[in-house]
Amino acid sequence: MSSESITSFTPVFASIVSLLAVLPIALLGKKPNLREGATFVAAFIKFGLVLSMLPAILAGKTIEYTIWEIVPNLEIAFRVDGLGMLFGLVASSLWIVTSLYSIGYMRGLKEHSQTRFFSFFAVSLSATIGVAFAANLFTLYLFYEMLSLATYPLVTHHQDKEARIGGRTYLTYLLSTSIGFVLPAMIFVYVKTGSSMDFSSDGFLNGHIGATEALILLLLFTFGFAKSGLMPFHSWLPGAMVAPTPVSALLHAVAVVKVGVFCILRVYTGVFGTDFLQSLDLGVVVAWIAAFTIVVSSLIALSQDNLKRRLAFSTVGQLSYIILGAALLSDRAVTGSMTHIAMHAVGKITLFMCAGAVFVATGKKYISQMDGLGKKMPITFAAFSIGALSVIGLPPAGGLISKFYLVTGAMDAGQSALLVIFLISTILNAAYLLPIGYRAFFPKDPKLAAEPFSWKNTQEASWQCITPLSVTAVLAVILFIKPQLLLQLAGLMVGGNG
Amino acid sequence: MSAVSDFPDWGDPNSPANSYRLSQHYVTETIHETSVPNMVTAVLADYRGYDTMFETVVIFTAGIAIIGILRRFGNDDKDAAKPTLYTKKPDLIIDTTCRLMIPIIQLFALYVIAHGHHSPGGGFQGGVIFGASFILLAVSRDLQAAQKWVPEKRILNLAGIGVLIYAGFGLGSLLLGQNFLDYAILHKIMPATPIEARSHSMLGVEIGVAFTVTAIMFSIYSNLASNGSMKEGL
Amino acid sequence: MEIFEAISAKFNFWIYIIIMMIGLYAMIAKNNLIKKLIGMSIFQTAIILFYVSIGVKDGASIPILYHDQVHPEHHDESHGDHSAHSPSTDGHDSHAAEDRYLPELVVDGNDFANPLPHVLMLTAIVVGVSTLGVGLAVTQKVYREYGSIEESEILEMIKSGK
Amino acid sequence: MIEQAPALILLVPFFVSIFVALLGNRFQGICFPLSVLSLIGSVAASVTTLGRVINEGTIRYRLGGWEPPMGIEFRIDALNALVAVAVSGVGLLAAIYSKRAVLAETPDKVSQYYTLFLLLITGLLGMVITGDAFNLYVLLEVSALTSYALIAMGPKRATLAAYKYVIIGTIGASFYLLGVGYLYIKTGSLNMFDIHEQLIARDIFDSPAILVAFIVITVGVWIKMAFFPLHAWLPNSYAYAPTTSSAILGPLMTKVMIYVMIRLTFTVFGSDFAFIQLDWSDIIVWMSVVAILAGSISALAQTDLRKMLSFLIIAEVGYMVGGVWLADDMGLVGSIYHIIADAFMTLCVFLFAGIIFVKTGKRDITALDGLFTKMPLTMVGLLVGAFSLIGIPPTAGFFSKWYLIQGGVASGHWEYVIALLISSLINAVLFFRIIEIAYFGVKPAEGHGHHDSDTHESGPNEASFSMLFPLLATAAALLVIGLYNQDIVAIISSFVSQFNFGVIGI
Amino acid sequence: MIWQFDLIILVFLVITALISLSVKDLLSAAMIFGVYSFLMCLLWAGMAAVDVAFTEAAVGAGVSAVFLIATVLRTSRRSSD
Repeated sequence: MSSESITSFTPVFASIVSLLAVLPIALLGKKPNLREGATFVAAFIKFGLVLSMLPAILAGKTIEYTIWEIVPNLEIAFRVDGLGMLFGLVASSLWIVTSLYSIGYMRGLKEHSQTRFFSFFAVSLSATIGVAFAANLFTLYLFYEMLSLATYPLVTHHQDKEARIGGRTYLTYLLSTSIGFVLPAMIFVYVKTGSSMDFSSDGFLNGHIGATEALILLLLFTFGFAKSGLMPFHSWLPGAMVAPTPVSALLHAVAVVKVGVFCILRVYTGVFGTDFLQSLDLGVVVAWIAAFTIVVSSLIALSQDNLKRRLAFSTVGQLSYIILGAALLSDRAVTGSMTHIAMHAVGKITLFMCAGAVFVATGKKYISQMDGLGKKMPITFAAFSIGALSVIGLPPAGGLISKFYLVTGAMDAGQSALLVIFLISTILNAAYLLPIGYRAFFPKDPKLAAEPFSWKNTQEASWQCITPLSVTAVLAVILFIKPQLLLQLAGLMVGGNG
Repeated sequence: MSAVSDFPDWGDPNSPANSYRLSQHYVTETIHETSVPNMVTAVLADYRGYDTMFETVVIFTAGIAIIGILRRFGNDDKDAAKPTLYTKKPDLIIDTTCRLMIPIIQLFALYVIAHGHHSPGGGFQGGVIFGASFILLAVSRDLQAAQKWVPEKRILNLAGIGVLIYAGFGLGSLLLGQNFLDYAILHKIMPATPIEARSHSMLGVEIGVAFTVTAIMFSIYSNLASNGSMKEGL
Repeated sequence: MEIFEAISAKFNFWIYIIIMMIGLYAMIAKNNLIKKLIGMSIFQTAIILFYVSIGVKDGASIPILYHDQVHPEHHDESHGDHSAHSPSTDGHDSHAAEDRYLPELVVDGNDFANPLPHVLMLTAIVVGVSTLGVGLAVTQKVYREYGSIEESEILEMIKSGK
Repeated sequence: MIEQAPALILLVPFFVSIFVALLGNRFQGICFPLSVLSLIGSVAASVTTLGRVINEGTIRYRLGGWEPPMGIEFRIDALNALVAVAVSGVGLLAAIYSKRAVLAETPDKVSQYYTLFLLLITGLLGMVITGDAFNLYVLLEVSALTSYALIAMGPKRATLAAYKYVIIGTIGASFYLLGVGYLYIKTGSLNMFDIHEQLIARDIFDSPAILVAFIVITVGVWIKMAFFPLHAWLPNSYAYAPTTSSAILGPLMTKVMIYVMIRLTFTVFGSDFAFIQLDWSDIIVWMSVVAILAGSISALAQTDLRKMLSFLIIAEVGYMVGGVWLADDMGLVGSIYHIIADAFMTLCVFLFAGIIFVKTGKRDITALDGLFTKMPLTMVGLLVGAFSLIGIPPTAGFFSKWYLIQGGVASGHWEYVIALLISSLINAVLFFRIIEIAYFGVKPAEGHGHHDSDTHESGPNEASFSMLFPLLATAAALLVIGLYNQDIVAIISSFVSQFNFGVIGI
Repeated sequence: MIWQFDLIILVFLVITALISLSVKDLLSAAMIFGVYSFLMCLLWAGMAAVDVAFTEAAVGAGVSAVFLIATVLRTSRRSSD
């Protein structure tokens, strides 16, 4: 990997631009149009900034900036590399889409406290990008915690009893794991190495700790980043589905959960180093935990009737793919898991936005009520089907690419048994996702089936809702056709030790 | 009960600390450095003058604290606990005796304060005795009678002024460019050599202590005896 | 006889411990608030007794000097021993040896009791009486609020929800 | 005047306290501005001193011009200077807060209140900067007497609590005095540094009297700081005192006692004696583990806001005692840093509790009903304080935990690390309970409520500026202390590095 | 100092301390506490600590006892123990 690095303020600015946007958003609270204008401006600036760094990253460079040495030897520092870039691109681009969507959703439902909503939304994005561009474990942790707290008001937006319980579960899981597991693990690493905990492409723990300690640390980190939804610390995710759908869409399909897996990926590659883990044969342990999660969550998803909850469990399962890929430690598996971050993000956000659009337009939450809705909301359900295909890993959607890499990666790693898992889970995925779209268009009830389709009868949600989900659906297809950019970025990370 | 009961065999208490240079110095050098024959007074008011200043402050604090805790302004006497042994009958013998005794006590108190350099005593002891004379007055007559002499406002002023006198000596030396409470420098504004200045300052300081102690002792008594109302004593 | 000697040599200290234990016991175990304060005073005087006992020297006088207590024959060594500890000389020339008050007077350290513990204990007594005063004031206020100075009764009242 | 700055640290509030006592009855209005001005002066003096200490090393200030050990001296090194800044700073903020609260709670005793308040600060600052063991006792009593009074000025329940505090506080102080007596009998000196030199010169570390002195002093100081089995006096005292009093006592009293413990353990007895010869660190760390857990769990059981916070103080005391006795550099650094951080974060939450009490008249946490809409700025202040107590970056509390845990890991005291983490989690539960109530209201509406508008009845109803300002300033201070922790730690480590523990972390 | 006297006073000290803590009448307790202080003062005078003795005579035997009595009269004279 190229050691060349550029010092630039851009990553910092990319992170804090949305934080700065909070001020105008809060001040313009009385004028919704201007307020959301501010959100958009911030979103586009952010995306532009992230994009502006892309060429340099693709050229094999890294961009660094150190803000502050806060504890001896330990700074708050930013560094953009392939993996960070990939995640940053996904998050910032989807923010634009989601902003549009949330405007439609929030106005459609006339939600209260919209100013607060948009403010914390922006803060969350800051934290997400901060995680993506963090240069060391400490900075990562800082933004990780910030994200947990900033999303709490979003999750509990309704301020009713259900939200209270969901929010309580949410924080209990996230805070207790991060304070209880990650913090001591991090301090242990710090004490053992005495170093700055900068991520490096081949890890920095090698040689500092023994096998037992490494195992304990690995488990602490893996479970500590509970945002990744690995069982048994997954139950916050369905609980958090009480949030308004844009929140679920962006944060729980994209930002929050992806931050969790991103952190785990970072720790595996940047802290332990794949070679070190391989030499200790530790990946297998995590791989099997992930495999277990995949199967179990898929089974649970199958039994859910609430659409958002089903999607939530699906997310739990899909996230474990990513962890599994990382735990397999073969180059292709890691590449697969990195690309899967993007593929799944695009696919799942489509699904969530569809669920939200259905709720806005019809007020329906349960799958059993959606029979025949496809005729009323054709665009929504078309998008939904594409998203489903992507998540399952069928053409013509992007999910296939990443799953392909994961499967071949598993073979590289010699874990043929896991192939069975992939097979089973794919079937299960199909089983819980495909029927929804199918029955929406081809309802069982003959009366509904007999209804003729006509554009005039459609009852789509507002354009602010429909546009974003169409965009992401199209994006899912594009990613299938042209995944090169993602693969290139992922390759940058893996190439170093390949 | 507590840690003290678990004292290990208490080893060697008989080796006194008296041989250390610290106490030797106090004993042998006091006269040279301060010209005060009573070593206790010298150590109290000069070597460890800072301690003593805060000792005065402790008294002062106690006075203010008791006012803060107990004092009731206004007329809400309803829940005041009546003294259980309360008689109003004046007694000729007691009255006369006290009338005779009080001036003598006060005179003695002044002597104790002023002569603290040469004999046992000093501001604190003198102050207590002086305060006791007022207490005696309050006990033998009633609180009102004593209050005529030293009403509450005046008590507080006296106490504050006492502390200020002490601290003023310290501040004086600080303003003259030396460390806080370094009396020797006061010779610049006193008709004395530096060493005598120490002695004189000590006297001044003792007077300050006496003011405070007198005032506060009586203040504590009158608050305690009247349950904070300052109206009727015992 | 040896044991007796040992005890009599230290009995001050033994008795101070006894008194201290009495005081401590009263502070913790007594039920009456005023009794507790009496215990507190006893406890403090015990400590004062301990300090004063430190300062005792066999055959030493009270630590007050009279001008006839001069021992010119000791002048040299005594003077030489201690001049090093005279007050800091930086900044005050006035403290130089020739300016000493009554330079011909030399005091033998063993003739006088140690004044330092006495000074400390003056302070401690003052602190003791202040604490007693404050304690009594608080007691009166407790009585004003609860109408009792028995701890158990007051706790009863609090429990019964007043 | 720079030469005199060390003395001015406490002389300014001291003089002003007397003026307040003299003039306050007649001109009630001047109490507040005088107090604030004097504390500003004190802060300035202590900051100046800190600057000098950093540049020049230890400052020795001889009172009365006498050479120690004859006279009393201030001996200010990095540790005291830092603690003095924290104490005077906390005092200043609490004083500003007092303006309205005093008028609300003890309206007829304003001048007494301010006098006692300033004397308390004087006593605490004196304890911090003095270099004389007996002088420390005197100042301990000054601060103790004032705090008895400040507590007893409160309503009904406070008086009994104050009485208990009088008794237990006196036992603690007397134990300390006794220990000093033992030291004096063996060394003949009262100056802390001189005692240490004498201990070495006479080589009497083996003497049982020194051992007893150590035990007695430590137990005395533990009583004063409410270390767990000896904490009985604290919760009721702080919970029922006037809010202004608990706002100043809660943050400072225990912290200063911890400073005293560190000072005595390291400067007087020396780390060799305390850690190598006695080798009790395991036991004491376990005790602190128990203290942390007991404090946190008791806090969970409380519904009274200030009582809950009082139990948290007990847990925090456990942190610091444990941190010191980890016998590790980072542990000690963490403890000292935590003294400062905890002073401010306790102040923050107690100010919050005070504001709530003054505004609503309720002590219960139900008083917080829907507070986010009613008093948003106050809640911001609380959030920072709460995050700090939980240990969320970048607040000060996170970094103190960071150092403490680092010390625990490095010295292999895993039980301590685990206790810290559990306590953080309990703090999280506690404060999110508060935040939930403030955010959702006591009884949240069933189902999807609150559509169409911001349905909370009344608009913002903030506390007055003089209450809000200190709260927000404290919150800001917490962030600053957190962000600049490295500079603070650098100062601390210049103190810590004198003691050679096995591990050098910095 | 004559240690026999010393011993006698010390023994009396212990006795008065015990009595003042055990009598049920608080007024008597206060008075006996005064006696205790006075004995203490004697003891210190014997130990050449005149200043301390003087102070104790004024404070312990005098003012403290008066304070105690004042409080006893203002509250309750009976004690349960």
